[in-house]
Amino acid sequence: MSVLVDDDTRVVVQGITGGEGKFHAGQMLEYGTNVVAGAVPGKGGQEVHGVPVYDTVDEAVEKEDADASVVFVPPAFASDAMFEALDTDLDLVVAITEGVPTQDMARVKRRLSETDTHLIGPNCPGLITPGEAKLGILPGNIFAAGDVGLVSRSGTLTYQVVDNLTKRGIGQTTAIGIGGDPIIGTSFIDALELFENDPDTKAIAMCGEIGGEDEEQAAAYIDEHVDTPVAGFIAGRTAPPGKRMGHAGAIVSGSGTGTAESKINALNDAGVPVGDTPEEVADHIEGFL
Amino acid sequence: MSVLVDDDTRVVVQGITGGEGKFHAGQMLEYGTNVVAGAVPGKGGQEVHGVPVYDTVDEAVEKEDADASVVFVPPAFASDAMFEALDTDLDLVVAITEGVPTQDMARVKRRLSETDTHLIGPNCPGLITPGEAKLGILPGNIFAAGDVGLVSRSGTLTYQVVDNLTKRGIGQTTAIGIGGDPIIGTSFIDALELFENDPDTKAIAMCGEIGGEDEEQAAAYIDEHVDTPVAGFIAGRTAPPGKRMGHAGAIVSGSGTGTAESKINALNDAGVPVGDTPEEVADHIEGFL
Amino acid sequence: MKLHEYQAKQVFADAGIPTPASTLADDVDGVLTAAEDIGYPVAVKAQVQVGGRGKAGGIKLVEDAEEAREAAESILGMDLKGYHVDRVLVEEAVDFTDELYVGVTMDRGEGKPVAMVSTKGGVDIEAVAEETPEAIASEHIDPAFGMHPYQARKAVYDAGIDAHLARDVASVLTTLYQLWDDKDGADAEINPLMVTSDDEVIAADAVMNIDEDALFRQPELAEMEAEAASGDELEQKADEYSFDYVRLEGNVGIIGNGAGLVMTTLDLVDHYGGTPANFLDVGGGAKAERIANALDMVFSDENVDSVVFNIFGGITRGDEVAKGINEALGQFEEIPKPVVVRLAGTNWEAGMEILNEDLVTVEATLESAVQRAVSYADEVNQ
Amino acid sequence: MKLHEYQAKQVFADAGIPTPASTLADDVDGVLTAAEDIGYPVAVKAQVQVGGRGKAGGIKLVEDAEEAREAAESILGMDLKGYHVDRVLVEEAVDFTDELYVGVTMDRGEGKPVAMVSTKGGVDIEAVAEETPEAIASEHIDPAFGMHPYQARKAVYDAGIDAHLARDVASVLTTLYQLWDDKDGADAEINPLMVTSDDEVIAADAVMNIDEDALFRQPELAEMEAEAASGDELEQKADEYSFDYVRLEGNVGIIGNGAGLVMTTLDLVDHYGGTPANFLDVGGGAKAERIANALDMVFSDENVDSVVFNIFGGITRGDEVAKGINEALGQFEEIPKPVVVRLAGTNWEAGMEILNEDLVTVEATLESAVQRAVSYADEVNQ
Repeated sequence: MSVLVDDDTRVVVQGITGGEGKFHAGQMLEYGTNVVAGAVPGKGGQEVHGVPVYDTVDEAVEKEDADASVVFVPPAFASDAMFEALDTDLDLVVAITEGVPTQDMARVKRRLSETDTHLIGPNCPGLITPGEAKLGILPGNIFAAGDVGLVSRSGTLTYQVVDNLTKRGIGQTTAIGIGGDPIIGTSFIDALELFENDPDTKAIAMCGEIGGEDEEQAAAYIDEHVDTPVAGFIAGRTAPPGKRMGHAGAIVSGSGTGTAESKINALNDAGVPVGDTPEEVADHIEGFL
Repeated sequence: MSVLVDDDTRVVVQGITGGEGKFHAGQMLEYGTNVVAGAVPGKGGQEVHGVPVYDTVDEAVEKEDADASVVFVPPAFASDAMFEALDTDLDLVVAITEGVPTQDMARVKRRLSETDTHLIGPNCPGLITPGEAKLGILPGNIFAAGDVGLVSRSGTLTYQVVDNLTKRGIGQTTAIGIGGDPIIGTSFIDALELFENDPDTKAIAMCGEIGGEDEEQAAAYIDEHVDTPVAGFIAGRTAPPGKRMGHAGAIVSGSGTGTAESKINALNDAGVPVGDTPEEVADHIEGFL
Repeated sequence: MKLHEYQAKQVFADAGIPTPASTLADDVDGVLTAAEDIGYPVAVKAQVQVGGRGKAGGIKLVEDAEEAREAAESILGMDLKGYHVDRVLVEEAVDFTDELYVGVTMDRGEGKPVAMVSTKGGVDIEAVAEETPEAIASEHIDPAFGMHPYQARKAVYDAGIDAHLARDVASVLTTLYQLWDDKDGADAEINPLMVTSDDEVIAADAVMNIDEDALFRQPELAEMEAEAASGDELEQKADEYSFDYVRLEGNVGIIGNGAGLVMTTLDLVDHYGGTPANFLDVGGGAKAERIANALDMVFSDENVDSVVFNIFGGITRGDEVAKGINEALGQFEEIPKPVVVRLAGTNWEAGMEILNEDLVTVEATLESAVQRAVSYADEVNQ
Repeated sequence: MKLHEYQAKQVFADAGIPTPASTLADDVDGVLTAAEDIGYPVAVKAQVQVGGRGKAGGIKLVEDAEEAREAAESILGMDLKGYHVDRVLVEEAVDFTDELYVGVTMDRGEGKPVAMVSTKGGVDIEAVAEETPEAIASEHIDPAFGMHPYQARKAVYDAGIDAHLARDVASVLTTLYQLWDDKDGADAEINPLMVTSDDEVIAADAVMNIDEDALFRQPELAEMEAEAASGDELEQKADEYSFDYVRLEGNVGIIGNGAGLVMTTLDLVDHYGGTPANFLDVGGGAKAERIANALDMVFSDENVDSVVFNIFGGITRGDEVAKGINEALGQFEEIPKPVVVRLAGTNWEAGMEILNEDLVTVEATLESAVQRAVSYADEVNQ
């Protein structure tokens, strides 16, 4: 019924005593997520929303059998929190934090490559298996359980596309916001592979944006390895070359790759229809089901 | 007939233009080793003993198809040379250099653990498959081809034991001096595994010394995994506790492990007879054959 | 954040990379004094954050005081691609025989730093990369271990740098990588790294971009940033408000939350026949004041004829957004430009309830909101 | 290479680890002046490279000038386990409520650094490690990434350090690791890390061993080494010659090449009923002069009654060894102690040819050489 998370996922929230951590831990619990612990150095022994807080992730795993974490830790300490989670051998780490220095992420990614952990983010809204669990900050009420896997580099654009789907009665197996930073844990390809191997995912929506070559690489991967039908969307068609648009990733260098055109062409060549509007993406998905 | 090296091994000598590198490259060639290249930054284009020198290991591999290297580079640059060899995906790297800082070796070992390369040393005499090839500084004339695998932490002690064997007409498949430093590439266990899997090695001689717990661990490994008969020797029985004896490794901490007694007991418990003198080791080996 | 040339050169020189003698000047007398001290010929170089300064007349090589005065007068105060030049770098003119390139950047695809060397310096290196990629030797750096000495040498040998220069170029590359690493660089480049007639290398230009997300731990560089600010007035204002903002040529003002959604809004404006006036991302969790600031920004742009306000709440709450809109628009006797609002996601119902529909046009979907804003802008221009 | 306490404390203090006020003194007046400046009570601590100074009378706590004078007079000049005390550290006496332990070392088995914290400070930590290993929290450090901040905290929490001290202890451990890393430490320890009555932590002792193989890149520490040298006269001489040398209690002098072979020679001396007087490794590739120095060393030891010289040549050449022996022994009218020589390996035949058999006894095997040397020594003692 889903990838990466379900109602068995046991979540530790790193930074649960901070403003965002506390708020979203509450939201996750309310959604039904199995939040079993918090981890905040120096706050061991406290409780937040009735959830016990430990000084270290290790202790949270040992005492509460957590297998996933969500990181709400300020940027200066976020890579340390990710290393702590990776070194503790969690199955899944979701880093919400925005503004993690790129060189920190290069080191995290290096460590990640040696582990079996899935890291989502950073600078991402997280992921959700509707009706079961959400890890992150996505607004749960716009999602519905169903057959579509969704993967997106952008947070609010994800919500937009999901909204278009849900309003037509098309639900989701899992929706993953992989984040827009230059270096992220889980790539489009990783997510596509997960959805391709999930028997319940009947169609995939993939939302990219200008900058980098991840969408081009994903297109090549789809061509070779993905049988599940995919519909695409690329944000930033009208962005002028050389301008940075919010995300570190959303910059067009002006050369051949990284442009909306290059990405759309690559996806089309791989048999992936790309919508001009989020509505059109929903049209394509509806056509697949 | 051997492990790790034979007459097909294609060797690049790192530091071939230095005093030791040049001398021992000549000795290796004279022994019949297939020395195909040297690598010394800034000396590309030169020749040493008729062997072409390249600026980088990468180029030596590309042009001469080298698959092993021997490192004769001063201690300050030795870990860099080892990283270069490891990053070039050689099958075998033999580091002769003595005096490599321990923290440098910890980083090299970390990198090594991610590769399929065998690193011998540092601070070792190298290894030899008698009659085929020697990589290092061992005096070739004392060795003879035969059935015994030899592994030793010490250089000259290796020669002593080999001498005792050869003089009785007992030859060697391969003799490996793994080096006496606190952190080394190939351990006793790695070497024992290689010999165990070599059908031509009918007996193994293992020369350890005080300090560390490698011999104890090797004993446990032999007990579980090694069917080939092993005879042992432990140097340093009379060393007083707390004194450092030459090798960084050859220090007895004074507590339970690391002493000659603890090592000899562990080996005996694993069914390995330990000789009081090198002659007695040869007696045991002769008994096995 | 991009350092000015003079700042980057100072950083490089402090780390031991050879750079030409130079002095910053902000008036003609300063230029003349500096040139006298350094000795003619000197280059007079506009210090603005924009490429192609030479072609645009922002760099002049001068032989004597008269030429220096002319150059200073023409460059200081000039408008260079929209940037006002108020400082120039007066720099020793280097007599060179060859121009090399060295650079360090993050290869985001690999997730690894990459160090680059080329003998094709002094020209647009991106063009070289596209036309003759083999002319640039590159070494990926393992983020766990940093650049090994052998890698600097390997890049230099692979690039085909002359043997007698190899050691010096490798040393410059090593220092450049270390700077990039220590100072949280995004890119660090020397183009050209000049080779002088007596076979020394010297950094004739210096580029250093810093990862803005890391400025919190680079206090010295963060101070430079304050000094470096320049360019478009509205973009400066956006900096103050810390909005992600890009000014464009069109007339439909756009405000939204999240880069992907804002870009999509731009794309839809285009799709429905309009032209976007800007990209403005208020970010996540914006409160009322921030919303008001965003409206202020867009109203300040005289090109804007209508505004589309597109919020899909995740962390951002619809009620806060509505409050901000009400506050910002409540100040006006007459709303300066028509504002179309579309709220969705977290607390959107609460937002809709609060929102004063006398001040704005409300639309239920992204598509209809954009269409409405485009048609408002069209009306103004009829 | 082990730093003196006062040196290690200086290194720690420079890095920001809190240490008690202290002054080094080499005479009684110096002690009194220092104690006056610091304020009584103070500790007077012998600065010698040996453990168990307190029990041996090398550390005294004094309350006033009279006690300080007594302590200074008794400690300065004393012989402490064979080491002559010529300097003392006069140190503020810290009023403590608790004693902790923090340390960093290389776990050679794992090939990784390990950081350790314990609430059982102030005692022999090796005994704690053996008896109650669970009382020491340890974190292995990945040599690729260094110690992450979370690891310092984790070690502190795992050790059960009180919550209100956790941040300070983690900070000390972080600094200690960084020092260990930057300065090529072998071990770095603070035992005890005292907790004062107002809940501050302070390093009451300081241990820092430096990897001798890395001294080439630690010039400041290498200078300290020169200053720190002390102890046995012959061991000092060995330092000058850069021999690996250990003085023992017996009467058979031993010279060889390679630690393993020399140890084996010691073992065989024991095996054949003798007692080794020393361990002396001339290392690889020794030339004639070095061989002569080695003989000089062993002859200088009055306990030595006979010498066994055991060389198995790899890099070391038999002819060079023989030349060195001839030169060294040729100076004597009468050879002071009988020397048995065994040469094997590289150029051993050439060595045997050169060797002057009037000066030495030659044996063909290790076993026979050792047996001969033991019997010579026995003869002397009959």
